[in-house]
Amino acid sequence: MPLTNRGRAILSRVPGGTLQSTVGVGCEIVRHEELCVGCGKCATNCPSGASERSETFDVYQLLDAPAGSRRGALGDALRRIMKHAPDGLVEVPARVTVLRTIAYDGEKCLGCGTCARGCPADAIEARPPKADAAPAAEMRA
Amino acid sequence: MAAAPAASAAGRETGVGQPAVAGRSVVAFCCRECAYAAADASANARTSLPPTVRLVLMPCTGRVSPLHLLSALAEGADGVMVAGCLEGQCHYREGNFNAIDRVAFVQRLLKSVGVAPERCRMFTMSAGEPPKFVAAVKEMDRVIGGLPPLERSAVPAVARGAA
Amino acid sequence: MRAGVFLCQCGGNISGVLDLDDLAAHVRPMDGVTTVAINQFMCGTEGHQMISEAVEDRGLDHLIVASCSPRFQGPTFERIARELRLGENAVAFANLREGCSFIHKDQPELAQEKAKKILAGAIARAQHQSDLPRQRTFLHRSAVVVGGGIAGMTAAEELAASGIEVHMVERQPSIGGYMARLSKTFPTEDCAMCSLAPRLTSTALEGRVHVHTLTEVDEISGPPGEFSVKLRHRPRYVSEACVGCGECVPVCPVKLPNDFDFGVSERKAIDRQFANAVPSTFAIEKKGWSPCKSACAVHTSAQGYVALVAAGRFEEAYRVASEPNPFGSVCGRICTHLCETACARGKVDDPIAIASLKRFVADTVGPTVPVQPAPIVHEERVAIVGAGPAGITCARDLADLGYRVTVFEAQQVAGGMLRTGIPDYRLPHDVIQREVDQVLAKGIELKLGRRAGTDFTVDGLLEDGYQAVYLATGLQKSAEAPLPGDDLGGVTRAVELLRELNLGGTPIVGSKVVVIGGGDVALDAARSAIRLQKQAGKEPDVTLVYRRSKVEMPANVTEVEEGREEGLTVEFLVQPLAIEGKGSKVASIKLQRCALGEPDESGRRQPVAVAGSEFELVADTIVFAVGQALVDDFAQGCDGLELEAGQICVDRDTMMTTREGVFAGGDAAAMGFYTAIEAVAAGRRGAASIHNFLRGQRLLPVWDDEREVARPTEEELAAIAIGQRVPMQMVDGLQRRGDWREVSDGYTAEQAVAEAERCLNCAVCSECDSCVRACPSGAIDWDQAETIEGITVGAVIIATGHQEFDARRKRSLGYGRYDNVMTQSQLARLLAAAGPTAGELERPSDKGVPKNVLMLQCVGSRDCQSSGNEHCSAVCCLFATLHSSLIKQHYPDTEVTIGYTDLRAPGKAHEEYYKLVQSRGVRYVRGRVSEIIEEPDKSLRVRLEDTLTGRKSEELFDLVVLSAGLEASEGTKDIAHVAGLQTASAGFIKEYHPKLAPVDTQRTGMFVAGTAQGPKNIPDSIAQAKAAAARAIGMLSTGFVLTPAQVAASDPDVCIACGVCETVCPQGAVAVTTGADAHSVVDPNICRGCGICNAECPTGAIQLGGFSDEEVLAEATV
Amino acid sequence: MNIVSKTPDVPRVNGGVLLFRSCLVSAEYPGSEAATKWLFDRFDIEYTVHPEQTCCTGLGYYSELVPVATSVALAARNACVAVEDGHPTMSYMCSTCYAINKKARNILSVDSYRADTNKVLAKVGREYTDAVADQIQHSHTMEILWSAHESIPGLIQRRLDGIKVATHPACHYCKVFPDEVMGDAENFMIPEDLLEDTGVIKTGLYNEKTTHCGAGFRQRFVNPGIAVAVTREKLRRLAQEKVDVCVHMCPNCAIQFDRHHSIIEASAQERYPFVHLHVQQLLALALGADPDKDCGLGSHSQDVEPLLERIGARTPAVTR
Repeated sequence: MPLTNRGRAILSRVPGGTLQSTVGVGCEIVRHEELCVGCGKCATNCPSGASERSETFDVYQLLDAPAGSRRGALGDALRRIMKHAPDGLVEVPARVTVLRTIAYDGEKCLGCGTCARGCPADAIEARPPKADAAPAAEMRA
Repeated sequence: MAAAPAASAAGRETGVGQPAVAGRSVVAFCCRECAYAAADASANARTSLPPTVRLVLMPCTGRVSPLHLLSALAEGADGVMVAGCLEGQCHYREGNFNAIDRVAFVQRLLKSVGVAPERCRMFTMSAGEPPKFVAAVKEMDRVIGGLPPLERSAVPAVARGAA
Repeated sequence: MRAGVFLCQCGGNISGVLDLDDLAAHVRPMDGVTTVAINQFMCGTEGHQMISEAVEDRGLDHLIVASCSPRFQGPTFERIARELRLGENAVAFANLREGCSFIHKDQPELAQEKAKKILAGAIARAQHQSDLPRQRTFLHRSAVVVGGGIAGMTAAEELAASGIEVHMVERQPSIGGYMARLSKTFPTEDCAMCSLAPRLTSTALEGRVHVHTLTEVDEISGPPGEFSVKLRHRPRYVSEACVGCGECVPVCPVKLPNDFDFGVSERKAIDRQFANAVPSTFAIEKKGWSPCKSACAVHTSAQGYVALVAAGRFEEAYRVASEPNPFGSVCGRICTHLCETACARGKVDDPIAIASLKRFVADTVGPTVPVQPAPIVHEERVAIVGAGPAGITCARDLADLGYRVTVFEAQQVAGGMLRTGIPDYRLPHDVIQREVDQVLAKGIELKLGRRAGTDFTVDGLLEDGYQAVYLATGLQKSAEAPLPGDDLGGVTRAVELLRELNLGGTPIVGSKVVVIGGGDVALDAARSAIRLQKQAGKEPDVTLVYRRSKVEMPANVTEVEEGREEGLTVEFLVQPLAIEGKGSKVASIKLQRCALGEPDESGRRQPVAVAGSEFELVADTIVFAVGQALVDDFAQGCDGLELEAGQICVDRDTMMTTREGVFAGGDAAAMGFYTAIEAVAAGRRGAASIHNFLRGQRLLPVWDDEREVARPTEEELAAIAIGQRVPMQMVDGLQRRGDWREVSDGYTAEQAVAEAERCLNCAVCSECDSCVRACPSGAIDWDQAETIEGITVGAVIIATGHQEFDARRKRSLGYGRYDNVMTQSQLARLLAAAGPTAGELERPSDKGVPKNVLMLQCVGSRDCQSSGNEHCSAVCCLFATLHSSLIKQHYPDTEVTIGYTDLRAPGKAHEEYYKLVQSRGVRYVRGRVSEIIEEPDKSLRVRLEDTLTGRKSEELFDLVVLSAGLEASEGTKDIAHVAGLQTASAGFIKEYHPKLAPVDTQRTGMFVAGTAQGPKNIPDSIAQAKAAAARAIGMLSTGFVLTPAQVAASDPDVCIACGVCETVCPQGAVAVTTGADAHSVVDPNICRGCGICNAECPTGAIQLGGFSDEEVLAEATV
Repeated sequence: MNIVSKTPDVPRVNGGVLLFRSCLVSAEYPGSEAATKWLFDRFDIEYTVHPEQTCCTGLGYYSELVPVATSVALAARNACVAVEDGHPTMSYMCSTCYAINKKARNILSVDSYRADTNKVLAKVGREYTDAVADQIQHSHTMEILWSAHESIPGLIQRRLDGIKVATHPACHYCKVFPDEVMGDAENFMIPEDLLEDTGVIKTGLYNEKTTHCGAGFRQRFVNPGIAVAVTREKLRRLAQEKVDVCVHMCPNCAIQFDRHHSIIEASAQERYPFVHLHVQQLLALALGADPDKDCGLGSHSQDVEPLLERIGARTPAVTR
């Protein structure tokens, strides 16, 4: 399934970005965590609760963030003093709002694309549904 | 890679006025209402302190962000310290609560990348408790003194400020 | 950057440890450093001079000051920078003294290294410092003081003294607040009013203080210095003309508990809270119309005359009752009394017998009222066709308006259906005649036996010079209900039967009568048939047949019961099929049972026949009473008059028929129910319309504009003891069926008063007009309405005060259940010389002087249970001590005991006063009481434990006074919500800083004073009021307000409108706009510059002035 | 003017109830348990009586014979039993069981104490886990009955019109956890509200309503004089209110009143013309239960026959 123009534009800014695709009735949501700035708008806008602010933070999101961004600056600083690659997720205290990973649950996702449209950092891509992939019966299951 | 400091620093007690281990530097983000006031009060009493700690004035510890803490470490500080008001006494009501959570978060970040979390510590004191400020500075000096200097890789300096 | 580095020796404090020349050499080559200078005292005049010259000569744009802590001399150098036009944020500090030389004296070399780092940090910071714009708001030299108590008045006076316009907003009818309700004040025992009265008068006289009473603040918006405040003025219903003479109070019949006296006394609906109230005008509490008034077709002030009856003032009650309705005695007997159905008392037990009370008043007072002919004012002549309730009422009103009126009546007697349709036992004919005569006595000409359409025509009248005609003919014949066999002998119609009976005839009825129908007419026909049978010596045997059920029956339910008592049998859900005859006479009637189906469009459920339920009743007389119909022969002589479905077509607003100048009303042109009271209402509307028509303008309203209906709340209804209506004597059922005398002879005076006292005074003011008539200066003005006023002020001072803890929440102490348990505030009113008992201490149960008084402290205060407050209310110990001292001096042999937890007397001379009162014999017991028990003789059994001696005792007291603590008043909670201020425990407004800013609030320009901020005594409240005023004066005196430099600001292009800043800001200073280019906006007047938002912002769009990320990172990472 | 407040409605409990057997109920007033079961059946509330549920140690603990650790361990074990059996809603017939189990719940919320308790439970192969802590629900039988009170009007067989009823509020229910009381802790009304539909006259708040029954666990045995004096004071207050039945929600109070009623009348030479019943017994009677078989009135010391005659409880009830 060829990438959309928008998908191609996003991928161009992400040298080693990984693609996580999900099967949903609507379009296929692809999240580029490294571009996420942590503002949480996708979580608040999501009608089905598929995206939610989690209680943990994946430190890689700092290291892989684009150079100019705020998380990029954090990543650079961390990269200079780190002894080894981050081991696992970090527990986030209550009052730290922005440095949280968005937990995305493919099962709950309706594929409506609201998160993609609302994402200020263009970190979420909503690919049109794969017409041939799922026969109608299965679609309605 | 053994992240923990080689020699436990417990053995060395830095007495008053004893020359500290040279070469260590700590950046202390102090809130203007309580910590900096306590610092001024202890200085006016001519209490001598190890020179490792350098104060940066902040309106409130609520202003300190993880970017400041990590950038300070990345640019030469062996340790960072946040000193604010006692809980419930914050002049801006809840700035210190934010600082406590952010320092805890930075500690966990450091731990996950093998850096000793004690390099980043939060202290709370009232403007009327200079001894608490003195103790905090001595504690940081003792702990950071016990740790080896923080090695930094040669990646270019951190991008100054936001894009 | 062209920066100057200025190193200060600080008289050796710095230069004694650090080598300044070495530092100077170190920084001179740094990028952006233009000049370096050293001085012994940079903060002194010499230093100031050096800086100015350097800025002048070298064109510097930044100063880097290496001296003492910025918290110490920082402001000095910032002011210098401002004077030298370098703007805001042009100075960077290197703290070489407290930051280096003072604390590293013993390590000069290391100190030198550190000093270089500190200097480098300051220089790096300076590179990133940019000017900070400060918005300038021009100040309105005015303020609003919310709350008119001692604190509010003090603050207002201070503000006015310095030339500031003040708007004082007070929710009560008068200013004075809680202090006006106290007797004496501690510790000096001087009377509260004596110190308050001068302040009241000076506030009233002070030209700059505009007092708005009965007013509340609805909204406060805009920046400090330019607050726009919306005031809601509630109507006082008394105009400025009121001179405060008080003539209105004694005549007002409505009594209710006086909340100014905390319920220990009663007040009237019109009242002034205390003698020297400001303003001195009285105020009426009016909640709109009572349910009875709004339900009545002519909107009689029913609550008005009921209240007057309760006060025993029957003449005035008659005036109120008869003003809208000339047929008081008639309606008192036969009205459908919708007022009683709507009566709120109905939810508690029985509704008030409003109709019977009207009957009592009209019967006793009516006949005694002399009636003179009304003066003729207009030359037009009006003709009225029909002397029924509508026609007579219309005639009366037109006569009062000064018209010459002539009434034409077809029958030989006036009264219409009242006279011919209703039998004597229910409505005696002499009663009707009396009330008609009283109307005719106004000079109205009545022509009997003149039927329109035959003896004269409407056109004829208009030609004879009558300018207007009012058709009030009513429905004079029975409606047709065809039924097989209805032409047999013995079948009659109710209207005609009753007419014959009421015009003196004795219609013949058989020995077995069946009446068909469910209205009042059917019932009257049936009960009259019983009397006719009895009169003819026959055993009464009458059956009423109605096709629906009792609930749908239009007839008055009590009359169905009265009929049954007289032997009437009533069959519900039965409808006639056919009448069987023997020869030409009726023999029996075939009937059928039915059930109720779905409601038709009129909402009434349609009867549906039940198959096979036919049955037969032997009968020799059948009476049809299924409705009335129009006798329309008057229509021939009036061309252009349109009729439709048996009614005259009438325009709803002008009551005019399709023929110019011809009006109509009553049953013939019904607008609502076909009842007597609706006919009277139609008569009034007719008169008003004719007046407007003849005068050519709208002088009188045809329809009243209804006020909002005032109903007691569920809680108030639940608190009323359940009783029942005062019964009215009825002649015994079997005995009364034999004669035509009236079934009951109404209330006696005592019964009427007793029944009237059950009224709940729903609307408080009952619009009974007594005050309007009593007021010498005509100041009562019912047309006042609620108004909204917008004002713009520079500052807001909140002094909305406190309220007493509701002691009912401490159930086991019995307040609100036992008679002799009261609170200190109630005791204050009893001891007050100007109070309800003029200072005499009366025990509520028997008004005697109590021999043994107990006062309990900390009721609702210092209480960790959820039913109390945790805080100490500060004033109760002294309040109780004061009152016990007053009691001991006034009644030496009364024992006073105070049960306390800790006797707190912290103020000046308070401890001495406590010792003095102890010497006066007041017994202090350290112990709290868990339960109070009321003995049958209303004395109070209390188990006391003296925790100091451990002795327990059980004692009887005549009176227990609870020292209930202080909570924020409703006004305080409301203004906190309206002004967006945070509140602390028990609703008190949270001061900005408990120690450093006790009278500021978290919003700039808003200050708080007095008990609105927390429990305190009068001197502290006054001190806070003066402080708040000083703060406001300080702010307003500069003429303009600069927003602070150190506030956050957001860059719309970088901001992604995620709203994180809005959620984390503790001050609520940030808001995210909506729409396509949404971004966050910071209100510089509310932002306090803590920087939490800057730290959380995911893109760094929001930066704190003076501490932006660039500046901080520069200084921290050097 | 007495404050006669009404208890607010609560969501109905339909099942998962473990009827927590009480020592005093089983020993002294088995009828109270029988009536409770009879009512649960009528209200279709699914419940069970679990053989492994053991003593709540209340009597011992409040008489300072049983250390708190023991009580907490047993409470934890009972909780495990209930949750494992799928009946996590405990229905305590005795207020002492109610209070001590809630106290144990609070103690077990502290990790260190829970760890010590779990060490003990490990010996019998049980563990008080977070899951147990979340599911276990401590309710008094009054609360369970009140949750199903809508179905009472439809089941009434014998009207109790004109019978004045007063509540003796159980201290361990109302005073140990006042904020968790269903209704007003200082004026507990569930017993009278449950009986309201049967036509009784409610008494509401009366003098010394919150005074305790005098039992005080060991006071009854250590200072019998004082205990009985307090009971007499309470009997006088109830007599002043002219009640016909004083209803109880705890066997301990029932014992103190029912057993000592006639003794106090004799010693004080005063008449207190009313009887003491458990709320469940009176409610069951109104719904047509048999006085002996379903309510076990035989085990009462007071003569309840006049009351039974008055409400026609001796004639067999018309079955529904």
